[in-house]
Amino acid sequence: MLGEGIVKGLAETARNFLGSFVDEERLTTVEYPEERLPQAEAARNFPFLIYDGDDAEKGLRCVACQICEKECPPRCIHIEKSKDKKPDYVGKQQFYPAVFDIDVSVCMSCQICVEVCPFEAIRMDTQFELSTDDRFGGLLWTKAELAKTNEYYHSIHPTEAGETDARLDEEKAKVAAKAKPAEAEMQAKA
Amino acid sequence: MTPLTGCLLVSSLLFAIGLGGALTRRSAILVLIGIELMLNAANLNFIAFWRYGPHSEALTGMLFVIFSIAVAAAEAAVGLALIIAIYRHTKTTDVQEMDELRG
Amino acid sequence: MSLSFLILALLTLGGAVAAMTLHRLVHCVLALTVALAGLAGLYLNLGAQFVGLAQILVYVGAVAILIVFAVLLTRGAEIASQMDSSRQGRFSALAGGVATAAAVFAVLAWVVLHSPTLSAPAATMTQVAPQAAMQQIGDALMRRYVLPLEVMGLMLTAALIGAVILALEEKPEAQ
Amino acid sequence: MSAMVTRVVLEEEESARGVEGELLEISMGPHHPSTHGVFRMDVRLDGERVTRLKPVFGYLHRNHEKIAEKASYLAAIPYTDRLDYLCSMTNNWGYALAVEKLAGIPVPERAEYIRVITAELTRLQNHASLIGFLLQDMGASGTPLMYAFREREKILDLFESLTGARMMCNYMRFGGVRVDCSSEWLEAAQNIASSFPQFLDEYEQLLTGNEILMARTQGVGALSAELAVNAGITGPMLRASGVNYDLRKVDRYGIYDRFTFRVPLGDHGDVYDRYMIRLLEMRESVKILEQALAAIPEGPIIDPKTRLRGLRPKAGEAYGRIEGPKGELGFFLISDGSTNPYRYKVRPPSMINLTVLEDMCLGRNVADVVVILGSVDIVMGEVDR
Amino acid sequence: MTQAPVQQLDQIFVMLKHWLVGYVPAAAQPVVSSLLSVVAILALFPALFAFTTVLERKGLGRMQNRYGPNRVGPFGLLQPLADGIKSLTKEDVVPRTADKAVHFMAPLLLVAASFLAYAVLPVGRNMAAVNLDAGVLYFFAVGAVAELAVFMAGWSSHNKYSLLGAMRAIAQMISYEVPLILSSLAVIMAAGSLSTVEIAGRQAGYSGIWPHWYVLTPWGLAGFLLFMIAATAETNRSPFDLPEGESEIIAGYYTEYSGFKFALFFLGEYLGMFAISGLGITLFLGGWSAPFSFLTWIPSWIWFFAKLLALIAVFIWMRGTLPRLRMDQLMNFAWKFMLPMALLVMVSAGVWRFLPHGVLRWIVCFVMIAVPYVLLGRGLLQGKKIGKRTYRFAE
Amino acid sequence: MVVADNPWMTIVLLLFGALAFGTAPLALAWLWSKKFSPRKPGPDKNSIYECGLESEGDAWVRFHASYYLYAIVFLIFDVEAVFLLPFAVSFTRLSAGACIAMLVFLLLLVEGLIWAWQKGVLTWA
Amino acid sequence: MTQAISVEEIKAAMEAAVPGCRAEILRNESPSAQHSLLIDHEHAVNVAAFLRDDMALRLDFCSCVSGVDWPDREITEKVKVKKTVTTPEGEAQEQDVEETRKTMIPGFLEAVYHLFSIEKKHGPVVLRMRTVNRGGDARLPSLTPVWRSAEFQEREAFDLYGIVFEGHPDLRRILMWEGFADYPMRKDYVPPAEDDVEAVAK
Amino acid sequence: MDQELKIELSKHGIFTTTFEELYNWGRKNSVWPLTFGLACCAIEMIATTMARYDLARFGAEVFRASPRQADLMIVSGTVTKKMAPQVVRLYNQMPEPKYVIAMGACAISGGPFRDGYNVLKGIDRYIPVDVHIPGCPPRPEALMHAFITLQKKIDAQQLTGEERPRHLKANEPSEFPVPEFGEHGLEPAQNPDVFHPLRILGQ
Repeated sequence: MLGEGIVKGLAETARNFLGSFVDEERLTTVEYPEERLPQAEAARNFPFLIYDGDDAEKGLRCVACQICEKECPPRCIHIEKSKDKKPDYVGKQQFYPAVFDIDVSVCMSCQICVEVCPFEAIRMDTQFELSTDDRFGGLLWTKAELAKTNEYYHSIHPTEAGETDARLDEEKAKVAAKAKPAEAEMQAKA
Repeated sequence: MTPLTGCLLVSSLLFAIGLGGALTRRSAILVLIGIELMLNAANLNFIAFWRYGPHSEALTGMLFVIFSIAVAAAEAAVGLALIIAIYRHTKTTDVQEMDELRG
Repeated sequence: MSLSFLILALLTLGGAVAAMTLHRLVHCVLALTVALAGLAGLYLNLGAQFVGLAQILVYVGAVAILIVFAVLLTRGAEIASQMDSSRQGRFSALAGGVATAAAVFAVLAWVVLHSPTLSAPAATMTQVAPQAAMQQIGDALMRRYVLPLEVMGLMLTAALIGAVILALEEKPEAQ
Repeated sequence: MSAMVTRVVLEEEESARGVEGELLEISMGPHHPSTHGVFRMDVRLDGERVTRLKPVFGYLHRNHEKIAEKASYLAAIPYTDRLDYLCSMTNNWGYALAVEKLAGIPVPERAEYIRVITAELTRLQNHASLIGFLLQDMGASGTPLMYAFREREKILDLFESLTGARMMCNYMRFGGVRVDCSSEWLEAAQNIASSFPQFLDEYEQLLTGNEILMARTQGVGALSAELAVNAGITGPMLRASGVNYDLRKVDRYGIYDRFTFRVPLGDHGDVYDRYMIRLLEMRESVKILEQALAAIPEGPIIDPKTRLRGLRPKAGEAYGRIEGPKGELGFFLISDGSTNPYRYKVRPPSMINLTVLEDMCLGRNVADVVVILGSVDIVMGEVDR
Repeated sequence: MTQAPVQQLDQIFVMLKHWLVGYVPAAAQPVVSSLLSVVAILALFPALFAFTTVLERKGLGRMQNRYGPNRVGPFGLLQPLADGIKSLTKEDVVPRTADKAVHFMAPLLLVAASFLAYAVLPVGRNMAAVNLDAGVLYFFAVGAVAELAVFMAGWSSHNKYSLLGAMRAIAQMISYEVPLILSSLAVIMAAGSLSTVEIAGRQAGYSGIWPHWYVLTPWGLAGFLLFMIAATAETNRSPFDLPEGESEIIAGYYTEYSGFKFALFFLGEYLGMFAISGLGITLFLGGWSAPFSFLTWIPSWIWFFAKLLALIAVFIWMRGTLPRLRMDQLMNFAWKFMLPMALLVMVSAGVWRFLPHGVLRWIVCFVMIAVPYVLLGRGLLQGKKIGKRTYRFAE
Repeated sequence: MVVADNPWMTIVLLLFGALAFGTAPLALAWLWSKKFSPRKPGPDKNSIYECGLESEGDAWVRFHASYYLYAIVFLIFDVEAVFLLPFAVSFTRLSAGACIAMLVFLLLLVEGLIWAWQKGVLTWA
Repeated sequence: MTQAISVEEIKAAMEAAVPGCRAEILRNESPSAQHSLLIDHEHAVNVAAFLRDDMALRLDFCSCVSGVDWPDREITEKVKVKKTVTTPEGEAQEQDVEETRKTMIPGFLEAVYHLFSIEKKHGPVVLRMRTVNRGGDARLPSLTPVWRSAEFQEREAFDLYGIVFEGHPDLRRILMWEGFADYPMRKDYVPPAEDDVEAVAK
Repeated sequence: MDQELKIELSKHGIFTTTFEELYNWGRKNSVWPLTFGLACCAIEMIATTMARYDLARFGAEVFRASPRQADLMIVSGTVTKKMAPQVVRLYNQMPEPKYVIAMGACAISGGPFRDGYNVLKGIDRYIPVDVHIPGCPPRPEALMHAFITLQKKIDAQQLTGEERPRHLKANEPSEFPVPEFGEHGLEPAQNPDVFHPLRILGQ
């Protein structure tokens, strides 16, 4: 019969129209600036650097090994190694990045830098409200802009951060265990 | 000048314009437009005479115009179809060229 | 002779002149519709409501569209339609046409202005607008003019068939 | 071969035409509301009838292959996301499969299950949105597309909670997948699998019986099985022409031989069949999803012996292919023993499916062209790479 | 007299006008009276247009599980104002190769033609700007001018999409004008008048609680449906929006229009839609009369606008649901379905008069319409073997 | 009665009002562009839009004859409607004979329609 | 994806069916073991048609056509050669001398066709064709007349590698614009140096 | 108008508005984007207009296919060299005032594909961009954020004075040179009127 399918379709849209007043499923809009959906814990947008403690300069985990710079598919990371060294979280003397820039206007949010980083120093941020009219100033992030605290990391990816911390603690413990006999030896020598 | 005379003068001027166009323009479509104008000039006369004539209640003039409109419309349809048909052969709507290309 | 009559007459004549003199065919058609609409206004002004509206419906709504289609179907004609006055023969033809038209108008105007029946201020001239309600027209059409109506139906059908045959392509496409 | 013959005949017809009306040359695209991105068709029209149609593309040629040849095997994965940007999961899989073939990498069972689940979810959202886009091209003012995206968002939420990104998942790795899924995630996936048929019913209620849709699509853009095979058409488009060829059945890659599902086949090969085949395929995908979700084992998610960084496969080559939502997605890799592929070639189903676009459109209406193009299901990222 | 305040409310605008006219000298009274009607039309319907655009966007939104515009002003009601200001201050681009005069006149002509149609619409009891003896004919005649405006817009732009859109639009409008006129003929035959005021007046009576609307007869219902379908096509609304079929020919005949000229096209199109819906209401839905005898206390003009809004809602509903037809299907539908049906509706309206009152004439008229409907509908679909299909599966 | 005014005056006023309604904003927009936002025509901006490409070939091409065929059929039916309207108005007072006469008239045209249908005129090419 | 028929069998069948055709088997040492057949230009179309139409093979589906660039390669090998060397004493003496010998392997362009059978559901069979050189003689016969699916992919190989497919119905640039002069997928392509001022560091 | 006075007046129920405010209010609330999708970001752009995010709430769902009726060009995705002339031409064909949002990494800088031989390293080489959104692709919310940023930017624009935006100045161009296809790339490679990049440190 001519018109039957059209009537069915009309009934369907009418159902959705009326449903939009009563059923949440039929009115799925989240009114963005005021309302937000909770972000998934795994969500990622751009990388940031983690530092422990309060001093971004001192506590930065990054040792400027430049693996991420090499592995970054779009090559948006620019690192310059420091001339001097400073102790890392286990106390070992390490280089640190004199310059660590990420051009977020190039970054493809692939998180390969995170995957390849052996020092748990770089992680993905969830911040996405970054639109700016400043092409060069606003989108080239320097070390100072990239460095964020471990607490911040915990606040955005609690599970992952917990795992990371556990791993780091384990390592620290290992180093400490290794250091103890060494110390004892030293003492013995003395 | 009475209204009737005015109407008739307008009508004859319209007729003359149509005639002049039909005679001078080379595009067959424009010739047809000229003819339409002449027909309409005649229609104006019918209406004017119906309006100011003695037996207006008979509606003769009016109905005549209605028939005339129908005839003119039919004429336009056939005329234009003719032009298109000729155009298909000669690739022109220029009456003179049509004439030259005849045969 | 009212002001409205004058304005409408000017509109009609202006449109007609434009239709006959403009260069682009589409402009001519548009001018023609102005002329025909003006004419429809004249009919309305004269109290012939039905005819005036029918004029707009048929001419502006249908005939103008028909002509426009015809123009678009024969596009090559657009350039050729210009009045090419450089050629001598062409110019004389033009002058001849205009002269003929002027002569016709002169004769007609003379007749109109000198016709005794028209110039006499007869009683009929001042009468109020005659009644032409739709019902009367309908009654007249269906009673006194039934035969012409049927003939008209026949003619319209014939025109339809004729025009279609003419406009249809000779070789129907192999679909 | 009949395939070539068709074209010659149509060209002859074109030259014989032009009796009536001039031919109007119109280019549809690259900026055109219906061309699914920056696709362009140079169309020659006789009235509204198409007498010639030349697809022009390359407006999104992003040198994917060149970039991948310069990058490491791992770094190519996020680029595959951006091939067919509606279906990053299947793209990942296709590439991972090719690398696994090239380097002989085994995949743990749990990873295979997760791959199937994500791939089928991808298929669901791709087909649903494709139908939405198709209807959009047909002039429905967005409603089917909106409903499709309503469901798509649910699937994207799922992807985001698993991989961290909505569209560019960068999820699969040679030898497995990147992160494991939680039991809550599997539950959420189960919810989608069980609620999706309802959505499909609703969708069909809205569309399938609609007389206008039927009139617009039935008999339009018909493609014969013979031509389809010869022109290398794959995916739902091939099956709509009645050819039973689904790589999930033929190659049985991954673990597809463990699931029971059917392959819907059309008889006319027209737009309506392509539409219906996709709808029916979605129902089958839901079945696969249900089975996979019920049977997913515990275990590792990635082959522990595989080096992701600095993978150097032995010199040689491999061609791996999977049944993407749009058709056969193949990756051809040549290794010269270094860390980056010597030759990296994508076999894009979208592009090859366009081969027959002109054949399907000739003699049809402009409006049909748009609908036929919509039914081919192209994504320019994949066509141009 | 409890009726008095009701009647006063019903005639409030008429009285207001009389009161206002009473203040001017007698010589100017006709002019002022006309002017008041004109101003009312010019103020009311564009306001309705503005309101409808929001309504449409919000209504479509609701059908699509979203809100639609809701931030500009309360409930997004100021959205059209913002759009208007934007359009007004937008640069006006006229293509170099365009025929500038015609390009300029086309939107004006369209708007003017759309406005003119309102002159004969009775929006309430005693509330028509003019009562023409040939009102319906006037309406169609004015409507015919719109076709020309569309052609002018498309042709003058010198753009391929525009011209294609204009040709489509004209072909569509002329094709659906025939069924439109023919389907309204049935009502004219029954009412015996071409005057819209009189036609609306004829339907104001009641049998029991049921009104004497023409839509409540078999031929009236069929005529109404045909009329509304043709009206949808005449106003280029979905599913007949081919002339501006965005996915095919960009924006159709107004592709090259920007700024307020584009807004005028929009306005013209919506005004056309209101006008033709208004005519449909007048012809078939009893004009300003209440649907039940016990509801007559509600002012007539409220009824008219309620019906108008209801029809607009149906237009929006269709737009939210249906895909677009194709050109050949559109034309086939007009000539091979609508036209024969409209002729049959006319004949059946004639038969209705000659048959005695009773069930018989209902049955006869119903059959006269239903049988050809099925046959023609089948012809339309099965001629091309269109229908549901079954699919096979490979294991 | 309000409707007792001269109808044509109202219509003419409405016509002028409608034209003014259209022109006034255009004039305002023009004024705005004079005062604040200058118009900046340019070779690219004022060229024809064609999907972002430069427009090639003429848009004013010859069109297909099918448009004309429809126009013919439409014209004939439009004229027919002009005859049908007065008939419809006086229909209630007409005899069966007159109605049959009209039916004959209709049938003549329907015959033309059927002929055109059969001839394929009503099939869009 | 098992190869129902081995490459050797295909080669034999091919040589039997198309007299005069020369085919060479190229072994693939990677785990995929997809060996390929290198066929000659003159008989390529016939061979392809045979592969497509042969009832046992029925390779009706040409899935993937890839262009590959193999630039000129220099192979350096150390060879021990006996040579007469004049000693400082002025004696001619035969001596084993280690010499580095450089052999130039001339570059060529290659088109690789991956064939499958939809009817028999087997594959892939890999066909290869090689051009004489990378310069003016980069020609190959087009297999588009046999498989329409090669149409766009061969055009792409022409566009990006500069392989001229003879017999292709419509060989134009497909991804780059007309008038583009280079073949960007070749290994030695250098993109134009744009005045590329990127914001890399502040 | 003095801001304090205005607040004072509005307390008394008197709302005042200036031409400038009305102009900006109208423009910012009626931004019609051009139907213009290039690549991956286009899908997120479409998602933004869909039910979940519903850009229509801001009155911006009227996607116009014709540049003549559009106000905003969302460059959503990679601009290739082959496409760049078309993009610039479309921009040129839009009437003033017109805005450009560069959505995603590719549109800003070529993004992950900037090493490609056919990829334009940022659309701002040819046309002025109002708002940049980083991300690959940016989430729909990010696009809405950019939209709100654009609205704020419009709101802050002045109607008169030297600070008034580009489109109100008669001598500033409204269209920019369309690059041509060269043998090896686009010519010119950039438009110095629009593109003022930073210098690399130490150069």
